[in-house]
Amino acid sequence: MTTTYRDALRQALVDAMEDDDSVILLGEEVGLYGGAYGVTKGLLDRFGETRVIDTPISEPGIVGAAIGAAMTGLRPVAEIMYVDFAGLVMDQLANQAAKSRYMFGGQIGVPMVLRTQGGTGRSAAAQHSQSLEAWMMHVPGLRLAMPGTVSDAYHLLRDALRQPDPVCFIEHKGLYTLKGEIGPEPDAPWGQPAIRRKGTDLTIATYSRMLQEVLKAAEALAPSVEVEVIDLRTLNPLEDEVLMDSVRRTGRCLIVTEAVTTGSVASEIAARVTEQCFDWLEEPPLRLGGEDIPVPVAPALEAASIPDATLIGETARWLVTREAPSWAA
Amino acid sequence: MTTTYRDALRQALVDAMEDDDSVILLGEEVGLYGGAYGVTKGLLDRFGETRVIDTPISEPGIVGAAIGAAMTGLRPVAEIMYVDFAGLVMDQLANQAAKSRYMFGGQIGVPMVLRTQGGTGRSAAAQHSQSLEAWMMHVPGLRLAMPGTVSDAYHLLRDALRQPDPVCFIEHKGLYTLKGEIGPEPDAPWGQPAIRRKGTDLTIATYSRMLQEVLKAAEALAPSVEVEVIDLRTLNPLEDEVLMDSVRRTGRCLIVTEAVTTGSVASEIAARVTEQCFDWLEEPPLRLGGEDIPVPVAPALEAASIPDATLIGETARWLVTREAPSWAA
Amino acid sequence: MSRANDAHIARYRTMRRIRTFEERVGELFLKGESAGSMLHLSIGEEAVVGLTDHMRDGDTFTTHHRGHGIFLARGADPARMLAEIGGRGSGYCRGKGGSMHIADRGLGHLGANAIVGGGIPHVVGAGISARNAGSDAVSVAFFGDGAMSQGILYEAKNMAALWKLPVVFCCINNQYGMGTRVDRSAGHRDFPARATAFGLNGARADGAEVEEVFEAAQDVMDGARNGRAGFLEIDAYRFHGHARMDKSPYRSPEEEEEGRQRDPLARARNRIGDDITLDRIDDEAEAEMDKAMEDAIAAAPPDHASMFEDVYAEGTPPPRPQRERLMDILGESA
Amino acid sequence: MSRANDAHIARYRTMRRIRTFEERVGELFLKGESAGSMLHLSIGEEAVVGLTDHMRDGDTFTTHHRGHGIFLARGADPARMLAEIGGRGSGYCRGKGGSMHIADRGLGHLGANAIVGGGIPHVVGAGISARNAGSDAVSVAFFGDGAMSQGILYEAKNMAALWKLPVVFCCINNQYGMGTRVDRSAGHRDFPARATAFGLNGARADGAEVEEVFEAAQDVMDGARNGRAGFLEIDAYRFHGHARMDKSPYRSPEEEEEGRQRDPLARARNRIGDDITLDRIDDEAEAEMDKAMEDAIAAAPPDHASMFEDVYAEGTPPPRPQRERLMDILGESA
Ligand SMILES: Cc1ncc(C[n+]2csc(CCOP(=O)(O)OP(=O)(O)O)c2C)c(N)n1
Ligand SMILES: Cc1ncc(C[n+]2csc(CCOP(=O)(O)OP(=O)(O)O)c2C)c(N)n1
Ligand SMILES: [Mg+2]
Ligand SMILES: [Mg+2]
Repeated sequence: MTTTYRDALRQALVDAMEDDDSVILLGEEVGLYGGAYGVTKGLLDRFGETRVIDTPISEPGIVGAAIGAAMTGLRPVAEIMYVDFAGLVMDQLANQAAKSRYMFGGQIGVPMVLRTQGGTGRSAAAQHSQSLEAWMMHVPGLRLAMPGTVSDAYHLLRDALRQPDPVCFIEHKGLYTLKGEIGPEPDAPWGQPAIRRKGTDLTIATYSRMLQEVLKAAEALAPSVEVEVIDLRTLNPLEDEVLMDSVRRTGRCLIVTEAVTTGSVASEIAARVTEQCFDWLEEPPLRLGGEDIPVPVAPALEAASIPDATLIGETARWLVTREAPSWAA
Repeated sequence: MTTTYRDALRQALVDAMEDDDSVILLGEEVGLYGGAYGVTKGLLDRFGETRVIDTPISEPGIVGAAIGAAMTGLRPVAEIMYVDFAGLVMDQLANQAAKSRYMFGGQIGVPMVLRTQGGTGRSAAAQHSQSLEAWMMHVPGLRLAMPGTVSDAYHLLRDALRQPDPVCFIEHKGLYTLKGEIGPEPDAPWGQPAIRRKGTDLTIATYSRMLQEVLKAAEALAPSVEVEVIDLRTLNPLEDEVLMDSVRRTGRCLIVTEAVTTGSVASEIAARVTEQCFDWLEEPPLRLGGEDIPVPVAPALEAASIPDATLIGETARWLVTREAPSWAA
Repeated sequence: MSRANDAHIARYRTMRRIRTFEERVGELFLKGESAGSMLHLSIGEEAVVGLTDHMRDGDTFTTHHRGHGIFLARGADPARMLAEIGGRGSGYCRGKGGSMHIADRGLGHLGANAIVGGGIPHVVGAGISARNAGSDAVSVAFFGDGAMSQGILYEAKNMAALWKLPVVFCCINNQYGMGTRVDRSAGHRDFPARATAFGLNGARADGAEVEEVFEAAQDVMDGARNGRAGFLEIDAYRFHGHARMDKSPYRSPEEEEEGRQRDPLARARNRIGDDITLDRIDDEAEAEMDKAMEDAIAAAPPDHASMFEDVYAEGTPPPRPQRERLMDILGESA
Repeated sequence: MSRANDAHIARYRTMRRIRTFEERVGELFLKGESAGSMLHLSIGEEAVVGLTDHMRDGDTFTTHHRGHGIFLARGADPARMLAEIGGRGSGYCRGKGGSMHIADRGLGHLGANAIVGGGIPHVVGAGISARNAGSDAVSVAFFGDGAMSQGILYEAKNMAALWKLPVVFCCINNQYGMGTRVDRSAGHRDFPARATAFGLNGARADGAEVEEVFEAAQDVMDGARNGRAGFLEIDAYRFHGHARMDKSPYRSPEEEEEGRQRDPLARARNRIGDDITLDRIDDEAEAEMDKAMEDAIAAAPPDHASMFEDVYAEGTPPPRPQRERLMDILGESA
């Protein structure tokens, strides 16, 4: 049955909450309002005020409360409305949630999920359009999932809600209306990338909304260039053998992210691919990401500040065929 | 004249404050106490309470106040005692200080310096031993300097205090007692790496305290392996031609950082080196960094969790000669 | 006409201009000419003019995401504002900031902020600047009731009181943070007590009555100018939804109706009573804002190249566009 | 002997054990057997026992970096504590956390914290857990006067009051945050007012008198058990430097002398008056802590391999040691 990314997320929450009484939601507008992007609509009515908790606008407090709840037997899903507010909660996330198990010698786990969303596409300007997953990926102890398909919206969230350790779960504001099916099983086990398209000439690694742009580009390039598309799905854990195998087959790798390129997940993936596939590479693993600028509000500039299917396609072709796009002539 | 990293920093503050009345300091214990690591000792007496401001323990407030002061004509040096508290101030740093000029169309700059220190070496455990520069490097608009020598402690801080844009200036707790000379001129212009040692077999890129370990390793390896040591000094701006030239000469690159390896500055540098030097590379650019774990308190474990001259030397030799160290046999 | 009346009429005019301006912002959105839908109208909150009327040249301020009215009251050009809200190159921020990030250093506006509470501590720094410069400038942070739950507010209030800074914290309590009514976000509804507990001069005024706000603000602003940091809550009602897409299903029509009775503009009009003058003011406001609207809509979007400007100060190298990086890498080894 | 006296003596015993324990921690450092010098002694703050004596099995708590005494009062094993402080494998946290990150889930200790204020909001979550489980457990956050300047405290207090949670915030005001005396960090010195303004039950007690703390805490803890979140300030004095290396040059010997007159242990002893019993208690405490010290010093440092454990839960793959990664890369292409 066709559904949307938004509804798949809601379904995952509902199913988890039905299965496990200890799952609670807390965050700004998750209850009465139904979530800033409508993901939690109806859940307050269904599960009541003790399990769906509208909070004041206190991001550090929300994450801190979720940590304490997780330490004492609940399995909270804390929502931070925009990943852009990560700067308010990184202490609770990185110093508290992620490190508690370790600092306390394994005694105290923090099985919580931090749901949030990021990315561009709504002219929401520099403080509401970021992709900050690189900050989280740099924190040992913190799991990190970024679904790029409807089925993963469901399955990765279910998986996240079974983890014994804190998971940062980042949705994309541009995907909520994406249509698709929820598969009966996840497309890959938790921690493993999924091959979204087979190809022989080039491997493109990506995740979240960029997956959709990459797939568009890949379709447009075929059959002259056959791209293998790898959806990373989770950035921690990230068992990257699927990716490495692919690169060893194709000899070329492009990594596409929406985040500002410098210091991004694309840089991490490029470094790993080079380390592990050096002898197989025809070309350097190449990063295609957001420009190294804050996101401007003007719609045309916003769109131009991140990759799209056209730029991805041009770059992919260039990398494989050495035909430069017109603007590079 | 021989001095220390700590005294060089203090000298830079004194000279800047003498030259420019608008320079003020604010932070926890910067006044009466003289700084948690003694950097600001004596400055309260010298410059008075309006220019050396002891603050409550309010990190977001401190950075926020510095931003407002910078917007209105002062040139504040805000101190955050440990970079580990970055998680409390990333919103002010990344969403406010770094983005103001851009969001406001160039009208409002934020010429402030955030002084802080990081790294291991004092058994200070997981919340007081981190190296989080990768978070800052991922923020457009934010300058980032990390001195690894006594002379740079002075000159980079002076340079930072001349920048029109916010600078995150990260010292290393293990370097405060380092002895050296303050050169009459900076070893390189702001934004450019310095070649700390010439070599032909391998380029090692590093910064901050790891520079000292790398230099030790390089000396020990010579003359059988001649390492070129590049000190990156500033991570934003980072004009990396010096590094790329070096790698093109040596054909090999090792990047050494103290931070957790995944998602680190080492990953960024490795990605860039591969993109720009691919045809010259004999081996993949290799990262050597902190283990992907929180820093444990037990002294032996803490030391084992980050690279030292021995590991750097072994890895460098391995990369150049293909002689594996004993533990890899 | 008495001087008092002149002042009342002047405040009416400012409030009317705000009201009409915000109506135009709504239209800009409906015409598809705004940059996005994150537009937060300050209709119902115009009595803030009772505070801004105490501000002077040289005073500075920061606002939250619902700050159009405050900025207008401090002298903003509505055409440049609308252009910015429309993401045009001629806007206050070259089309980079939009509604939530509008500023004018010249008018003392240090920036609107899309992070709830994000701009609050900046006034502490502005207060240090004023103190160190020996000026009598005050810096005012404007924010909503939602920001009463952000920890940074308390850090800033404590610093301002501790250092006796010329700083005012102005909470425009419109009863809602998005869909959350203030009784669902505040454990206790006495906001001035949350200021006096830190040593500030804490006050509250009825936001339906601009003259009441004016009187309460007098003491708070005077105190601040003399180094006694202050706090003023303006008790108002958010007439419309949170942002342009929000129809406020979480509150009852009855409540809305009641809230809208607390209209500072209508009350000021009634109090002044001089319909001829006020009608003329209304007409002028309409004409002014229509013109601003036309100008904004006619304005061009920003140049593509401007995207890389203003990340860093002029005279320092801009960020390298990605296409140039790709050309370096892929061009070279061709 | 009266029951009241029994309780008084029991509290004396706990305070004495804390005092002696902390003295041993200082010695551990001097012997070079502690993991680092970030050791914060709670000498002078023992009257916190007046609050912990109201806690029960099932109650939970978080502490700041100066929490040894609180943990001991809640039943900690001093040998395992000293082992942890010494970075030994047999410590409470396998030698990973040390003095500032000690915890015991079994005793309800959700963790000491080296981030000022960092552990405070966790009690809100513990309060939600208790409420949802229908238990009568209370969760207590212990922190210093320095944390009164951290915004997160106000966020947590507001939530606790708003949701009527069984939560207590206990500020151990030892007059200093490092070198900053509280009058240099607080704009206004009425901390309970910063709680009542948010709707909490706010109280204050003289930390020189453990029985006074006990009485004040009764009301606060009882209230919390019935869903009225509370706040208690314990007014004490930090006898020693901030951490082991700090000689407190920023305060006068006279002030220190006066502060040390406010010794809860000495005062309790005087009040009880039964020197024979108390001497025996003192001796027992010495013997207990000497033994703990011996055990801790004899304990082995953690295994190297344990470094990679506990980053993630057992049963999930641990982080890959860097040497393995290097072997993969450099081993392969040899
Ligand atoms: C730190 C942060 N949290 C959440 C949001 C999302 N958000 C934007 S406005 C808003 C409500 C703010 O309410 P209030 O402060 O009362 O201002 P109002 O909109 O009523 O003027 C929220 C939750 C945000 N922008 N920043
Ligand atoms: C967020 C944060 N800021 C600063 C520090 C450094 N620091 C550690 S303890 C301390 C003083 C804390 O004072 P207080 O809360 O009164 O506790 P006390 O040490 O007096 O028990 C400071 C500033 C820290 N650990 N965390
Ligand atoms: Mg509001
Ligand atoms: Mg204290």
